[in-house]
Amino acid sequence: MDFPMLSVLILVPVLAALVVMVLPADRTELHLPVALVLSLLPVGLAGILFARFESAAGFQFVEQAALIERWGISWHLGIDGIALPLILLTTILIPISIAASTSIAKSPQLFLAMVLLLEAGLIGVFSALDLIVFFVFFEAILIPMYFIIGIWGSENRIYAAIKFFLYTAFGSALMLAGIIALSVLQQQKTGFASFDYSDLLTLELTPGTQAWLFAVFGIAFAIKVPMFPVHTWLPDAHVQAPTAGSVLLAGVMLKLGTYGFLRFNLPLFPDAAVKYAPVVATLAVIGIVYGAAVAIVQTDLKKLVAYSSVSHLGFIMLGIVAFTQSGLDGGVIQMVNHGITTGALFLLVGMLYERRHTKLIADFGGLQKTMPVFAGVFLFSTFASIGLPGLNGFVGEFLVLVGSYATRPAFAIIATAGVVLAAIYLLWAYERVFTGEPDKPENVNVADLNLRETLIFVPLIILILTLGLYPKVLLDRIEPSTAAIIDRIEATTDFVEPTFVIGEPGE
Amino acid sequence: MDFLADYLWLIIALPLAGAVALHFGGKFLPEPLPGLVAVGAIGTAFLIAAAAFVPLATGEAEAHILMLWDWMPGIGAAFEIRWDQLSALMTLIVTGVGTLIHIYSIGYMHGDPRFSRFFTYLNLFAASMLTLVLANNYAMMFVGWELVGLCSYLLISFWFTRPSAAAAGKKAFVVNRIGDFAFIVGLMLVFTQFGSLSMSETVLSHPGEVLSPGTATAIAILFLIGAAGKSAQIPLYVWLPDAMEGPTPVSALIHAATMVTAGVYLIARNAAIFELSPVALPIVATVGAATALVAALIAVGQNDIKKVLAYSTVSQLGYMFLAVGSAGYVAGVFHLMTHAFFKALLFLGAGSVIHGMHEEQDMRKMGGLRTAMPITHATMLVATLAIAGIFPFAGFFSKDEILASVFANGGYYLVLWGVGLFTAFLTAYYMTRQYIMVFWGKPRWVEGLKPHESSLWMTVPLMVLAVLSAGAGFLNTPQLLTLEHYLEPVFEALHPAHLESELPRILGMDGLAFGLAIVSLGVAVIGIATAGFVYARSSERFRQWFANATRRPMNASENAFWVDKFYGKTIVLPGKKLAQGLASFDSFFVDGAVNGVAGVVQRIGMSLKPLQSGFVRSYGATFVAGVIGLVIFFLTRGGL
Amino acid sequence: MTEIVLFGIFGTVAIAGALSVILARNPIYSALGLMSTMFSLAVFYIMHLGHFVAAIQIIVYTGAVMTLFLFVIMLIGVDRSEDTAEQLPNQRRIVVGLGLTIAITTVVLTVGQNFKWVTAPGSGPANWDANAEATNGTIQAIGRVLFGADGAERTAGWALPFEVVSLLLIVAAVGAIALAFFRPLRKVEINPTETD
Amino acid sequence: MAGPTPYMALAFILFVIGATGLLTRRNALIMFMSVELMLNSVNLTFVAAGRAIGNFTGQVSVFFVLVVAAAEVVIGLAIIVAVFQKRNSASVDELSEMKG
Repeated sequence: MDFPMLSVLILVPVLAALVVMVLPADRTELHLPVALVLSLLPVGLAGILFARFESAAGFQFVEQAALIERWGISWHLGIDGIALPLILLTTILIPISIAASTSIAKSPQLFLAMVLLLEAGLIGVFSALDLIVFFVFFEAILIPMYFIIGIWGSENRIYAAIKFFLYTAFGSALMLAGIIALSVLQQQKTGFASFDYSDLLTLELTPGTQAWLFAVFGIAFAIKVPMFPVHTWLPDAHVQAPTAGSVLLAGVMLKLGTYGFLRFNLPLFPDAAVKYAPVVATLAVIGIVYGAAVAIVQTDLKKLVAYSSVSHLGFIMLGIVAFTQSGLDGGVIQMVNHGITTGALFLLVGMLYERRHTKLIADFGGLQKTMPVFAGVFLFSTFASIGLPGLNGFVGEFLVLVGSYATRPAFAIIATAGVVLAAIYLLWAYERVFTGEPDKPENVNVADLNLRETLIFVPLIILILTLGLYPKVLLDRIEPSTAAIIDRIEATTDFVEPTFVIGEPGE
Repeated sequence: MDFLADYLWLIIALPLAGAVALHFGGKFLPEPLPGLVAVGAIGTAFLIAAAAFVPLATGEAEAHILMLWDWMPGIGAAFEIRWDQLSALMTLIVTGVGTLIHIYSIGYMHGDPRFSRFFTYLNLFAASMLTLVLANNYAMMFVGWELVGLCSYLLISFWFTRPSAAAAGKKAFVVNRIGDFAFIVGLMLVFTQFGSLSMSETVLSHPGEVLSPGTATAIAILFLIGAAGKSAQIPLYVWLPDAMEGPTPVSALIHAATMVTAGVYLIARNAAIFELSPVALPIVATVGAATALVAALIAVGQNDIKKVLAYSTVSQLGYMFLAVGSAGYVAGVFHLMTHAFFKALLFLGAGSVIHGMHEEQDMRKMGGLRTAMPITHATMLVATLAIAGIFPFAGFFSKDEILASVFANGGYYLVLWGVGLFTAFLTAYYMTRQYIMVFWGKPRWVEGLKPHESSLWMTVPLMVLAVLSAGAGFLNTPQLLTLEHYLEPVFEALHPAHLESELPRILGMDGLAFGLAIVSLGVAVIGIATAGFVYARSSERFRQWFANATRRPMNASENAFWVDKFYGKTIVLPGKKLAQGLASFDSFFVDGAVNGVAGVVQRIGMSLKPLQSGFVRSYGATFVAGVIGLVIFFLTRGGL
Repeated sequence: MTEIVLFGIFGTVAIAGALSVILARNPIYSALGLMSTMFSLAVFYIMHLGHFVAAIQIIVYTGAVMTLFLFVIMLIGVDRSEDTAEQLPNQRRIVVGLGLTIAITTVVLTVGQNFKWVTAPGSGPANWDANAEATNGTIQAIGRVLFGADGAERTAGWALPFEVVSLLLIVAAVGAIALAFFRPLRKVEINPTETD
Repeated sequence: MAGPTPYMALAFILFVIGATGLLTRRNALIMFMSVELMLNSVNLTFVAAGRAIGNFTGQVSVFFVLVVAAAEVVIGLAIIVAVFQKRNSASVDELSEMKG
């Protein structure tokens, strides 16, 4: 691949942000449409990536250029079947969240530029194959997100923004230490320093080293995911963030953690991964049940969706540490699914907030009568989130459950309880918000979805159905890469993936 | 008719297309066009199914599988249709009864502002139920399984402005989810054992070579819990009575004829696995018998016309469980079919009554309706006799066959047989009670009410169903055994070793079978007679005495033995408390720990604050001190 | 012998000047004390054959810099003598403590530890007089070292640092002008609540 | 009198005197003078050491110190004047807004 697709994909949003910034400040009617149109360019580019992507293991669209040769840092980009879906998800969610940001009153130019910069950072993270480049993007993302929450958030935004920033910065500081340690080990072994992912894969680390490196990387990513018990920044950040912020935070940024686990923790430290997988799985399962249980009693819709994220992300983590084909596949596809469905839910809550200026469940009631289309879309997203088969949420959850049952039956069974709880908290919330008679006067005249808002949901609904009924479009591309990870674990440890031959007794 | 084999997907696709079309275009159509569209969709599906059924029934065609598309190849999940005798029969029931109920709904939902939306949901439900029935893959079956739950949710809370309807819909879905939880775990177990989720590679291809009795028991129990959720068995039956909040056609279609029988279908489909386990079938039978008895006892005390039918449905479903639990699969499926006819008829009749009584559901405010609503009365009478098990109506044959299958197993099953027999008595009793309370006696209507017979949209389906309820029993008379032979390819391989009975499995018209039939008929007659005496023929004084004597049990029955309250106190409330506790744990401890760390850091910072006095000279002094310290340190370390 | 006498005289003057810098109440006396110290140092530079450096010391330090100081003293007011009472608690005690530490350390290091210069070949106290012959503090010699011309002892050259430092001077000049000419555009409000 | 030791000792004494002045006086001008004194003492060590080593590097260093000192004085005095115009005082103790 001669044309540097990925670099261009990173650059386009940055240029778009610049274009948006140089627009005349008083022509406010221009800002959003321009940003929206420009944000569609990456969608097209990602579409080309998707079309040209070959279902095979290994990295594609690779480009490499030395940055600091002495330290072995290079601009090394490339994607595999794990990164591709996430890049697609990012590029799709950005225009959607831009289109949903019409109510931003405070310097909308800056806001849009921040969103576009965030996109560049996210694509960079998912395509970086050099650990320093990865780290730089990983950190760079915090800045636009910090401002998005801190400037355009609601009342308690500063607290939330700082909490968000400190939490993640704490994790990434640990990770930086780990990255440097890896490079030092690399230098000790081969004589030349390198931060290159493919070089570091060849390191044969001792179990002890693996253990603590796994821990520092793991903590950084666990905070990002967020896993129990380091999840408390998430509800605050979500409640305070503006709609676009919540969508991107839940939709893509949380996936940095799970992606990091898949990309680094499993292949780089297979030994420790196998050894500490039960710990991770335990936390994941606690997260599933705990997040769901706490979500039940939330009084704030956004907080409810935020805790549901904790629960759903638990599924992803459980799938990842199952070390089975379907577990990993399910984890990856669940990342995409969660991004779409939770994104949709946050969009809906945001639109509700724009209309009523409250997110408290108790303030609503009977909205299905006044806004039937809205209620329909909400119910649809709710069921996608609950994991109704035929919609996308189920595919990921089911793959994860089946995959993790093979290696960790008890965990899988407990996790299945999350499926029941999800129905309780989401349907209960739906019941309280939408059903009954609209008895509060302010709920009687709430406008239904307008054309713009309806159009926002069209792509999401199409994706939910497509991924629910024909997930093969993604699964085919994901599988070789996840298989490679399992092969690597099997090759370096004594872990053996259970295989199921039809007609033979399992286990 | 072989060309139809490749077009079986139309059976699912047509109602689905109807649902999609009505969803987007329905609001532009005037009444009753959306209803007609929906009827057309499901009616055509029925015709296709019937056409494809004929070669199967005549033996010209074999069961076959139609692969649609791969879903999750990694775990063997795919969309594939299985067209065999069992699924074909189920398809016919679903589309046939479904079509009738669709037609009925055009009349029943007349004037509702969300008329087209109702048919959208009905069509969607039909598509989902057919997905469930036709699936040759557990994953696809689960799609249908959940989608019918979704439709049930949507239709129960169709009148969402009523808080009770919305709550009932949610309750139904959540309770079902508890069953699904077990079902999913069962699927995981199936996959890890077989390496596939396709039925033709798992349950239908010598599962005995793969499964140990222990695993088979585990899978069977998990499936049983799943089935208990969907088919409203103990302990998960509580959602079904509440589900009566939905429009009556919904109760007829979903909560009587089709969806709730999915559990029976599931067990019949997976009979091969159940038989591998030494205990699974007896457990199924026990659950069924217990449910049948308890629900029948509750039905006796109900005063809401639909609630009686709801508990009666639960009871009859228990009967079906009892049947499949006794390895009487054909009897179970047979009863499933006849029940679909007469219970749908009962519900539709009840709907007609409610309609005629202007949304009155309390039987205590009815009475004497037989003249005002002659067609409804006649058809309801047929259905009542059918469910009570009076010869020659359909219920007699199917119920008799169930009791015979149970009896045939001997041993412990004899107890269950007794329970079944007693339940038959109760069924006859409470159905007669209902019939009398609604149609006979003096009118107890609210002032000014003028009951009227329903429109043809509603009465025609009633009459069709009445014919079916009356005659369907002859499909499987003990002598001809048409259904038995038809279903033979599905169940022939099954012969549970541990249910060795001294009696022949299929009872011919020998003396014993005849005797059993007489006994069950007699019990039904006694039940009818008792109810007739108590509610119609007895003197006022006797009725007073009877009411006093049975006040306490009737009160318990009317309140459904306070099971809902019990669940509320033992499960829902503690669950909510636990969630509340976890939420405060989250904000006080987990988040508190984080904020605590931040607080400690802040306090350290505050305590160091005086150092930052703002006086340059203090800083200078500190700086010099630092330099001196460092110099001394390096000098001493350097060992000058 | 001459060196000892000169050292005695000008060393005393230098210390006396230094003490008057920090002890005088009137800044004018401080400035004069500093000037005398600088002058004494210039004498030492000449003794060490740093003629050019000595000249610069007189011209730049004693001349320009100290004139600047005097200007400012006049600008601010000569008669404004500061209150010598110490306001910072413990500041004097700390300074005395630090001084004692330095003194003790020095004594310990020099006397107690048998102090000796670390010397490179061809340098050090032993070659003190020989080096006096070798070095020649002319402008030419310094220029050779500074700019790395041929024939100098070291060809490394300090040209680039020299230019960089000249840049520093320009910046300083610009900064001084900026500070002197531009009034702050708006008064910076200091919010007392934010300092807690 | 051979060797740089006496000069070093003198420079040391001057340095300590300068440091003491810096830490004890509140008048910004005096503090600046103290800094100049310290810089001068360092210059003396450079020159003396340069002679002991036998090259001009020490003297060259003096140049750089001198230039930096000059720059510092220019800016510092400008600041003092600016502050004085605002506060009518040259005491550094009054400039304690950066207090924590």
